[in-house]
Amino acid sequence: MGHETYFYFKQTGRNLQQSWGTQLMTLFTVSMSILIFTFFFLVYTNIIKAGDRFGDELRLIVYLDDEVVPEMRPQIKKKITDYSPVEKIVFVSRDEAFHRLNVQLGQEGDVLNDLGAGFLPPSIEVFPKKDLKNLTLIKQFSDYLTTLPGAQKVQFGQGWVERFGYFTELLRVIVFLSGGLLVMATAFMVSYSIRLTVIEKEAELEVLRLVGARSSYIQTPLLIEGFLQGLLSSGIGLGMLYLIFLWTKTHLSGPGFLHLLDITFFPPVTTGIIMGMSILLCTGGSLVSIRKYLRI
Amino acid sequence: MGHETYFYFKQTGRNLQQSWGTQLMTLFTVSMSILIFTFFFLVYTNIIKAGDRFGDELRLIVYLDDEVVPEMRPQIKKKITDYSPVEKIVFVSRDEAFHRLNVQLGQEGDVLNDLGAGFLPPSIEVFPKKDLKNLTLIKQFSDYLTTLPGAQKVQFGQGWVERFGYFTELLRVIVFLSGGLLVMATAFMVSYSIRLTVIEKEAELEVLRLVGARSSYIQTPLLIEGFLQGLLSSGIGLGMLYLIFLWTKTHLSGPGFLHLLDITFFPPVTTGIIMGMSILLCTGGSLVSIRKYLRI
Amino acid sequence: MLETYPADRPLVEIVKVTKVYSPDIVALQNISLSVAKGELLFLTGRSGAGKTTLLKLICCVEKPNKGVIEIAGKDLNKLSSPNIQALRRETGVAYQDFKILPRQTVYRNIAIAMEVNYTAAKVIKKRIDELLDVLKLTHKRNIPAGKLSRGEQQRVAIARAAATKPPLILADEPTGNLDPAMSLQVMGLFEKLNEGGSTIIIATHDETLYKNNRYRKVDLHYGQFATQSTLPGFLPPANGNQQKLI
Amino acid sequence: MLETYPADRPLVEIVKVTKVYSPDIVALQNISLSVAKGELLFLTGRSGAGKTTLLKLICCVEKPNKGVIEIAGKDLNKLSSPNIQALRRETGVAYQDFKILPRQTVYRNIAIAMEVNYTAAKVIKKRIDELLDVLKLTHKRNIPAGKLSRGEQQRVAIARAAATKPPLILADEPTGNLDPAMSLQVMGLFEKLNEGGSTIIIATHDETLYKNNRYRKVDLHYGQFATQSTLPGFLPPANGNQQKLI
Ligand SMILES: Nc1ncnc2c1ncn2[C@@H]1O[C@H](COP(=O)(O)OP(=O)(O)OP(=O)(O)O)[C@@H](O)[C@H]1O
Ligand SMILES: Nc1ncnc2c1ncn2[C@@H]1O[C@H](COP(=O)(O)OP(=O)(O)OP(=O)(O)O)[C@@H](O)[C@H]1O
Ligand SMILES: [Mg+2]
Ligand SMILES: [Mg+2]
Repeated sequence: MGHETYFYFKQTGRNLQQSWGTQLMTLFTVSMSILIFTFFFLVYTNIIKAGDRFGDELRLIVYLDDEVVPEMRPQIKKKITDYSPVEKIVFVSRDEAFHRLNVQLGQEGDVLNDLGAGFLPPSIEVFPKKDLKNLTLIKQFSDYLTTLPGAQKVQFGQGWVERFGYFTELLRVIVFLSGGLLVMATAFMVSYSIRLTVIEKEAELEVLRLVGARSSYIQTPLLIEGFLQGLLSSGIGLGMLYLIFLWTKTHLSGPGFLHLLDITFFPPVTTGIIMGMSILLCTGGSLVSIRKYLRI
Repeated sequence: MGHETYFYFKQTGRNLQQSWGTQLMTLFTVSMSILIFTFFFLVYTNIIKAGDRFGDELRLIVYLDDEVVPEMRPQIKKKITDYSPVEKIVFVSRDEAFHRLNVQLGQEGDVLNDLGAGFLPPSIEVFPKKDLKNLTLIKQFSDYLTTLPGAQKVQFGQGWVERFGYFTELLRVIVFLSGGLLVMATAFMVSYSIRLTVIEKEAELEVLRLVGARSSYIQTPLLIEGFLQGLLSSGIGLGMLYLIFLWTKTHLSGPGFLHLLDITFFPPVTTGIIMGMSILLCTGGSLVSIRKYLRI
Repeated sequence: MLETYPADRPLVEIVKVTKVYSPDIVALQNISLSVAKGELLFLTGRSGAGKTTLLKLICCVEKPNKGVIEIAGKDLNKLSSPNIQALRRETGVAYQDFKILPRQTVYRNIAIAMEVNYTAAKVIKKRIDELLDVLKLTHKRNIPAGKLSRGEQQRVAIARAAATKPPLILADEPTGNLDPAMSLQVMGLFEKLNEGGSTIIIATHDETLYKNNRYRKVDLHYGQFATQSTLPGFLPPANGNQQKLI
Repeated sequence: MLETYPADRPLVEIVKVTKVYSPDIVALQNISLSVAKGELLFLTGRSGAGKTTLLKLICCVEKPNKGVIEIAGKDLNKLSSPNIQALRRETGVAYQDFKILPRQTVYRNIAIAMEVNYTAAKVIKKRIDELLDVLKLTHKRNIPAGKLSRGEQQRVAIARAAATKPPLILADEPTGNLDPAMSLQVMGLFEKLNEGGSTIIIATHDETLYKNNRYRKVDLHYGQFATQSTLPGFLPPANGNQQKLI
């Protein structure tokens, strides 16, 4: 069968040589599609991750009449975890509270300097488990916490939770809409370029059919071609995405806002899956499009 | 010439009827391209506008030793505007300052209630002109304001300015990158679909050339076709964009964050320009692609 | 412009024409030929001799590398695009590879040659029905030309060339796929058109077409004339004036 | 499977075949014909009689609506795809519309018929050079087939059909674009292949091909046989065994 293999590779080489214009075009199209697709996938996963991180910062603050003496702490902890398991419980003294307000106000916090610590109440900060995201559940938990001994008032950054929710919602809508449009656009692009390639090959496939070429004789070179195309174009697409990723990271990793997002690239497994999918796409696409020449 | 007009429209009708599959495909492609393009344009203009609005909130706060008596105000105003023309100057008393901090702290502001007004200093708020966006210019202005009589300290929300800058920068990068990718994708899509249409028409154009059809006989039906296609597809694309816009607006116009963005649609002029451009694109594209059949 | 050209001057004048296809295929070499108005001329020669090339030069589909071709006194090299298009509208060409539209009906394939003249639909219909009758294609009138047999397609190509009764007709191997009886029929059509004033050049291998008749025959041999312009006993038809469709 | 089929049985057996093209074009009506192994048969008939349709049925490009076609004793209706492909590799067909690849060289157009058998490059080269010599195309060997004259293209189509010296050859109007001398050359090629054992069916209008020789001729007339199977003085060639290329 070495003989046949020789013919398959000869035919593949001939195809690549004859229609290198179309081949290059298809290569470019598919790699761009993959770039576009993975770009949005990357943006989306990073937004989700950023959402999780913001979620981490959800906490309920129980303002107290007086500082909790260290001996009481285990008892209070138990009372809280009896209702719902939590991530973490932090006891905040008056001094710490003042310090924090100062930081929160930023530069404008200077105005507090005259006042001195001690005017803010002590508090317990409760960080709920991740699954406690629903607003009504949080409210119920908050109501429970009011029943703690010495509790004056319970607060959670309701405004911020909502604000962040809206913000991610908006981003999600933008990413989804543009992602959806792009998936359609790339699907069109790829199917157009496959159609153009098939139109170019049509005459040859017809002749091969008429001179009685075996199905494998027709398919194998196309499979090899599709494999190469999928491999190359996903490589190029992902490579370009990585360059864009690096550029974005270096240009936006200044101080301030960006440590919140801390964007990351796909793990190797995802990269592998993407490459595999595009190889499947290329080989499958070309096979499906020529199936009518394999009939009879 | 009524006779010729009859032939042109007959030919156009025949084209539409014969190749309605391809026509529909091209229509869909072009309207999707226009949808994609205008979608990003809309997102971009709204981000720019949101940026402007945030920019509006830039102000320099001059903290004073004592309240400014009303008689002094014109003199201070003059001193400020001598250096740089400003948008607005607001004098803030101790009471107002306390009230504002309370609002700024939100629910957590409860803790201030025990303190009572009067511990915050009075201030003058200076809203600079829009063109004063550069950080160093703002700093120079701030230094100048320190020299005002009774000025204790000048502040501007430096942290927030930076934070917002980074945020819009990130969004801008995302929008630009995806916009760029999309423009490429749509350009490919449109050129592919025009190529497919021309391949379908090739034989007929060749025969028309051989039987000596006048250039106008070949071009006019294509121009009419292109005009209809451009008109329809931009109409459909913009229509779909408007539906998405309405959906986004109603689904995200809850309380909280979104009033900051307050998204708006294109003004009628822009809509007109977009339609004109796509008509030009469709007619121009098909004429360019068949120019070789008009030679000799 | 062709039909008003005086009948006593050559309609097609080819002077020392050479045609070389890139890179170095000499299809015609220093050819000269003149065809009188109203003449019917046979062009013969072995396969690859250059018959098709010569016809393509006459209808401006190819350009000569050297030499001059004049149609009705006009140098083709110097004609503007609109004039070339006008010339083509007055020249009916039946191509050797037919150049028909496989997806379009037989009717539309023939009509296209008349529509470019903005001919009225009624006139088109009358003429096409006439031609379909002569060429025995009436039952194929509304069938896509791609679904015809090769011989039927060839007749469609001939019908398109003859549709406008043009002053100049070029037929390239018009009977290659036709049986002898149908070939006679086609030859009869050409003779009738010739009597109506059309100048006709037929490139053919079919001896039965050119044997035993009074028409001139020129023989191409590897891009040159084997029998160089032996002026024949050519008689222009009695009514030397042309008929044009519109 | 064709070359091992016994020489004393009909290689092609057509029994009461009807072919109707949609919607209602009856191309063949209740046709029966048997072609002996090693025979050379002429198929004639007017344009549109159904010659091409019959050949297409034999090489499985079209399916009959009614009736049975057996090649080497195998019913075509019951063959699997791989078997049809195998049958086509043993059948050389010169199509009336050539079916050549215009962008590919003459060499590659002919080679394609042998490459599908995984024939070694050296063998391919030797055979092609032989055929190009016989068909006077040696100087066109590396030129894209689309740049040839129609007659040269027709010879390429014939060369491809003959390339593998297949046991069954179908030639559809093989000399329609060839001059008489070249037609004789082509006919000589077919006769040589026939002597080598190939069964050959030639559909043609060209009287010079079938006049004055010993081969059987069947005449199609509107989808039916005009001269129904008048069994001829057919002699199978002396050496009845087939030669296959590989
Ligand atoms: N694909 C098709 N669809 C519909 N009708 C067809 C098709 N192919 C052939 N026909 C019709 O079937 C009849 C027989 O056609 P066929 O091609 O077999 O004739 P033929 O004998 O080869 O003629 P020719 O000598 O002109 O090649 C004709 O009337 C033709 O129009
Ligand atoms: N487009 C082309 N490019 C290169 N060579 C060409 C082209 N067209 C024709 N030739 C060559 O020019 C020569 C003359 O071709 P032409 O088609 O004029 O021959 P012909 O007399 O019409 O032959 P036939 O009887 O086979 O149709 C041939 O050798 C042919 O191969
Ligand atoms: Mg020719
Ligand atoms: Mg036929």
